[in-house]
Amino acid sequence: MSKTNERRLTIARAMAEAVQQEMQLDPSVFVMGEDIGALGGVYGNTRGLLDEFGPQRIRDTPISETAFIGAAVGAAQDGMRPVVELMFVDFFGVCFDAIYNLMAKNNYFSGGSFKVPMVLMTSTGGGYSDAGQHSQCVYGTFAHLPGMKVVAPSNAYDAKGLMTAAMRDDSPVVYMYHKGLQGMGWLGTEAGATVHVPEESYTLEIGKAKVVRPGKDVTIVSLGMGVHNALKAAMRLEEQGVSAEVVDLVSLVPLDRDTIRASVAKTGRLIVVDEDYMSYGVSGEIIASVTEHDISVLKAAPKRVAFPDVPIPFARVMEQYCLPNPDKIVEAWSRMQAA
Amino acid sequence: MSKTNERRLTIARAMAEAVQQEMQLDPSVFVMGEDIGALGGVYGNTRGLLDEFGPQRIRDTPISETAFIGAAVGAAQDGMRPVVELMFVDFFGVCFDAIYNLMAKNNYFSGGSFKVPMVLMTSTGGGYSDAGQHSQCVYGTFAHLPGMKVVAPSNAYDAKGLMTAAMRDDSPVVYMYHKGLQGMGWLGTEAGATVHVPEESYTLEIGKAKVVRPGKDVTIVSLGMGVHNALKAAMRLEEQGVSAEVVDLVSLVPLDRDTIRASVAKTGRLIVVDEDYMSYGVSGEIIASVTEHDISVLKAAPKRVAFPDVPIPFARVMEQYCLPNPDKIVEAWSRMQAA
Amino acid sequence: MSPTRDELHWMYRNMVTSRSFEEAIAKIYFEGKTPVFNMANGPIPGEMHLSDGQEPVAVGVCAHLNRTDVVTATHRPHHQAIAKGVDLDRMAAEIFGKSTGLSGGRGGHMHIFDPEVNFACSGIIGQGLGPAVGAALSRQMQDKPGVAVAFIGEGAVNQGAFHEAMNLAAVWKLPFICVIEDNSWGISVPKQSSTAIANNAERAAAYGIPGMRVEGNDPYAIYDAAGEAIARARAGEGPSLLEIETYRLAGHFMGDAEGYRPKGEKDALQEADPIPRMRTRLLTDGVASESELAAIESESLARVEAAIRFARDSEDPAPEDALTCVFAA
Amino acid sequence: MSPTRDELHWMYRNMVTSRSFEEAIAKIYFEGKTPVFNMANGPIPGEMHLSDGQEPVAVGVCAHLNRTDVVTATHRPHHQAIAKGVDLDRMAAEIFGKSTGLSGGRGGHMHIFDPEVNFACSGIIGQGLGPAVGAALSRQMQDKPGVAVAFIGEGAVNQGAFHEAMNLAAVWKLPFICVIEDNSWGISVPKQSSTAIANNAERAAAYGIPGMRVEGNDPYAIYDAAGEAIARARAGEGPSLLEIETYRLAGHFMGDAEGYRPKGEKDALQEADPIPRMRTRLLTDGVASESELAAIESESLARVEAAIRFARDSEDPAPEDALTCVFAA
Ligand SMILES: Cc1ncc(C[n+]2csc(CCOP(=O)(O)OP(=O)(O)O)c2C)c(N)n1
Ligand SMILES: Cc1ncc(C[n+]2csc(CCOP(=O)(O)OP(=O)(O)O)c2C)c(N)n1
Ligand SMILES: [Mg+2]
Ligand SMILES: [Mg+2]
Repeated sequence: MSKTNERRLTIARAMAEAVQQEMQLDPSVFVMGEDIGALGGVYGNTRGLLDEFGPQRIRDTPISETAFIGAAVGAAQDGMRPVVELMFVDFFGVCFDAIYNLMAKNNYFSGGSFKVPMVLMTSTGGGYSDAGQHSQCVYGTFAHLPGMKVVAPSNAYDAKGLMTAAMRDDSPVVYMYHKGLQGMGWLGTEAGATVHVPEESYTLEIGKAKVVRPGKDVTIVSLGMGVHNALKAAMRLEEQGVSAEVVDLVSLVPLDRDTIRASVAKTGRLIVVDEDYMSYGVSGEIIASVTEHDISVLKAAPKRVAFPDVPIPFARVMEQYCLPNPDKIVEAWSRMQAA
Repeated sequence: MSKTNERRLTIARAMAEAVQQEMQLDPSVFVMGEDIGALGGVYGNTRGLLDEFGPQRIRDTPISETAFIGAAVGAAQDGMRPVVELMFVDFFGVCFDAIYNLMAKNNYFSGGSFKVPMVLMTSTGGGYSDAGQHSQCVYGTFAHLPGMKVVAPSNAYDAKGLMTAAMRDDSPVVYMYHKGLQGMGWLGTEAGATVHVPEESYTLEIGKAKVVRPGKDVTIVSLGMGVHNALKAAMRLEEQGVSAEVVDLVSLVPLDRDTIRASVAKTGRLIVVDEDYMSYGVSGEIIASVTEHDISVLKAAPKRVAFPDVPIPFARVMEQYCLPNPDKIVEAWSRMQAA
Repeated sequence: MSPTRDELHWMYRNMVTSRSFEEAIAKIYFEGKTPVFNMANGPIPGEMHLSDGQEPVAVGVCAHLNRTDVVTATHRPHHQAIAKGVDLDRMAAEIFGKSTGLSGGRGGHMHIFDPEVNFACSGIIGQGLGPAVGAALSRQMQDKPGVAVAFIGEGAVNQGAFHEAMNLAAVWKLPFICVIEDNSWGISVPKQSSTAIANNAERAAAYGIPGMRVEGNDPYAIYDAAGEAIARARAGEGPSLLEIETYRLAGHFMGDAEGYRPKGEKDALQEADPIPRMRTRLLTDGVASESELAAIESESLARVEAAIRFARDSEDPAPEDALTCVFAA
Repeated sequence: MSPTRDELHWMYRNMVTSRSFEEAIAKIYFEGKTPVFNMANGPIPGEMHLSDGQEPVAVGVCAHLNRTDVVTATHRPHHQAIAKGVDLDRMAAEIFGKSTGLSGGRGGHMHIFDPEVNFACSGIIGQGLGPAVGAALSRQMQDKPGVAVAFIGEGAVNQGAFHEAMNLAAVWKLPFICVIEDNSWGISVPKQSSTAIANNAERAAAYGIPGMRVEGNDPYAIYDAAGEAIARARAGEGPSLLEIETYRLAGHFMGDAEGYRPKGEKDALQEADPIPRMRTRLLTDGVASESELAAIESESLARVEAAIRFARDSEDPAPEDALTCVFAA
């Protein structure tokens, strides 16, 4: 299936390439985090950068997230453009003040006189039995608190464009990459995430959702790994003669409500797929965004396929039972028909 | 208006009384936090306890939230029943790992063999110009993450019953009290929060919402301070001949979806009032909980009156512009009619 | 290193300006809050943390700083802001929540941000440390001049951020100084019941850096100690830790009944007020004449009055401007 | 304080059991993960952090503990769990994610919880400290016997939680011991580039408590130092800090290519393997005979094999049981 001139990269490589190209262009960009130097990032997204840029600009840190994320805020306010890594998003609790009370708010607190141009990149997601402190998405947690842009790529093309856009953005951007899409040797990777990536630098507009599959009977909205589940479900639904449109949110903040609403206005039905916990998160927000706008377009009650409100269990059978998957999406469609 | 035999207490006093009575009964209950001893709590909810129980059981802590909330987890696992205070909920970022990765999850991680019977009490809310790091609610943040019960009283009667229930619960409970309802001398207090409180100990069931005003044309769902705004709006709507039912959630986790759905099934219309940030929070969840269940009952698109997605500004005119209030609720009703 | 005559005049001037400013704020703070005190009312609503008595720390340290140096401050930032040269008019306006305020009224008194003099705050205990370390890193990486100073209270030293920031600054040998204002209270909790050792300067050894404690709330001694630490940082020799004994003459915040204070403490503190003490010493040492001091005092007062007038006369922000400045323009 | 003959046998037995257990786990871990290594596959999916080489710390410390004492461990907990007496069958079953596991498969290898011996874990760096301090507080308040030990890595010392927990334990004089396993690596980051001082035991002075560093990964020396610290805690004299030099013979987690290690380090470490070293010394000192040691070794192996068999033979949990145990029953 691969075409000539195709340059298929994993998300990990696409991220590293974006950072590499931006660091070549802009001396104020640098990277900080745990194991991002010699190791190249646990999830491979800084591989090769230490060799090219050296330990001044590719800085391994102590296990001191409060200090080094706080330091990124201070450096960003002083003219630098730090890219800082929180190894697993699950660790946000040890350093969240630096994130949501400083990084997110200093632009506002200063009336815009201090800018905080930094990227916080962090890995999300489970599916490989890493249990309840290493498998979460907590998309909703980050998207709920104002002042941070929040993006989550589903494939390498978007990953590169979003990373470049994030580094060039004068506002803080949280960049959430899903481990199961990353293309690490030691972790299975969803094949659909590894796609053609142009060599030259480019940006993707932050705040725009993408219709990644057109359809007319139901809109399936998701992000990150969920997009691939949605696409697989859409193929299965197609076999049943159902035409599903799939919307990849790409960005949670700003949230592209127009694209979602336009899609549901067309299809009349909505399923939201989210690997984050179900309640008080992304799935609720998407449904509310549609229904508060116009309920007349809906032909059926919207449905959600999300992680139940339980910590993420270790045992594979339990974790897989909880995770969204194409079956559950198809089943949500069936429940919709039954209602 | 006050009747004989009425015992009107502020929420602060009701909370302190609940703790006092439980401490008399149960030697494993103790209180830890900043300024909860000699000062009696910045928000008055431990006033008088130091005198009665002494500094062993009423412990002022260093400004080390990670350590002392983590310590509460360890003490709870070792047979104690700590009540621990996070002075302002806005400070959760310095200690959230102890909260959502330990307190919330150790019951699960241990398959139930370790119980974590503790109460985390914390003040929420703004309206008095304390700016963006001292005025937040972040209800959605706490309610989103599994493993914690989350309650928020709107009046002193509920405050006492919820506190006693929380201390007796074998699961961790987050108890979020709103500063504007607290009845502190130096902060204005919503009059409706100060109500009759029986002297004897009693519990309120955690996980039950209350219909605090019956109506038939629209359901207004809220919690904490928002309930009073909703009640005021309901009176105004009544003048317009509109009968509004007001649901006080009381508990965010577990969320009493049945009561909400039953009310909306009756009224056909839903307005959610929330002082927390609008997106990815409580307001979205309530709307989704209703609409995913059954959209046929809805006569109009649901509406929300919530804090916009901006940090909380200091200047009074700006903060008041952002806060929910009865006018905005009445206006939401009007928009509903216009649609 | 001893302060020059000009420096001493500058220090005294800034102490007096800070005190006058806070006296003015304190008076206005109660406007509209009587007969029933309610923090939400009046021209200056919300919490108000005054620094009366702590001025020596600010001037002793900032005497060695220039505009390009970075300071991060706390919930109690006025004295530091004034000593760092934050625009007084716009700071006053910010405290009043006016459109002409440093942040257009979005921040208020716990969020004083002035990019002209590289001054920022956080109202969360210990959370100014990370940004100060980051600014120091930025200077080191860019080989740009400037040091970064984080002011914190002695209560903040027990916050994890302190430890992480000190270690990071030491490992990377950054031009960073942590200045602890030890007023012996964290709200109502005394230092001895919250801190395992009496002298936080000893904690410097945990990071292999110099630590020094300065007793007596004495601007001269503070000037000396800070001068050494800042010179070290400027010379690329890395961070230092200073703990400075000081006094909080007022309550933790306005409205604080201070019932937790031992009897007599307040009176003793008033006696030890560092401003009259410095005044006396300036005269005794022949460094300033009575008329010079009187001039400094009246100029400072005039400066404060002008700032307050500017704030009072400024417009409220447009309410809907609350929705702007969430992201960079 | 020197270990008795019985204690030495117990220590050796637990070191061997731990090593045998992890060797078994390591082998099984690769089942189903070939030809293409994918962490998600096989009978033991997910991350796996082995403690090979670090056994002396666990046995040297736990030799002084009994069931009622509290231990909190980390992402690398097996050796400590074994030395603390955690049920080996149910721990193995937990690591396999079986219904008979300590937590019915909900926790996995980073979340070993056994209430019978007061053993708990957190996979978040430094976050076992707070709960251990809290358990110590609970014992002090209830006047119940028992001390609490938190094991952490040297990398964790730079986490804010360390500082807060040490200060709190010291201020309240709790029966608490922090044991640092200094294997000189935090994943790929060496101690000297993350920690401002060479010897973390010196950080004890920041809390006014005793600190001691033990070199050489030597179970005898560890036994001595831990004995002193734990006796102090039992006597109500407050907390201590121990830093123990140890070695991580394997990668940070299974699958780690260890490209960050300096050339030759791995070989040198294998030479310094503490188990054969202790074996030799036991023989040389005449504390155990060859046949006694052989018996300990075969019994340990048998014990491990039985545990692995128990785990293998156990049932998977019911998938829908994932939804239970969120709240207390
Ligand atoms: C993380 C955090 N915890 C608690 C508070 C509430 N608080 C505000 S000021 C203060 C006391 C601070 O004491 P110290 O650091 O000594 O400064 P001081 O007020 O004495 O200047 C506390 C506990 C806070 N703002 N942030
Ligand atoms: C707060 C936090 N940050 C980062 C991690 C990721 N992480 C897991 S183990 C580890 C290294 C820990 O080093 P050390 O404390 O020395 O323990 P060791 O692995 O050497 O036993 C890191 C960074 C984590 N689990 N928690
Ligand atoms: Mg203080
Ligand atoms: Mg280590």
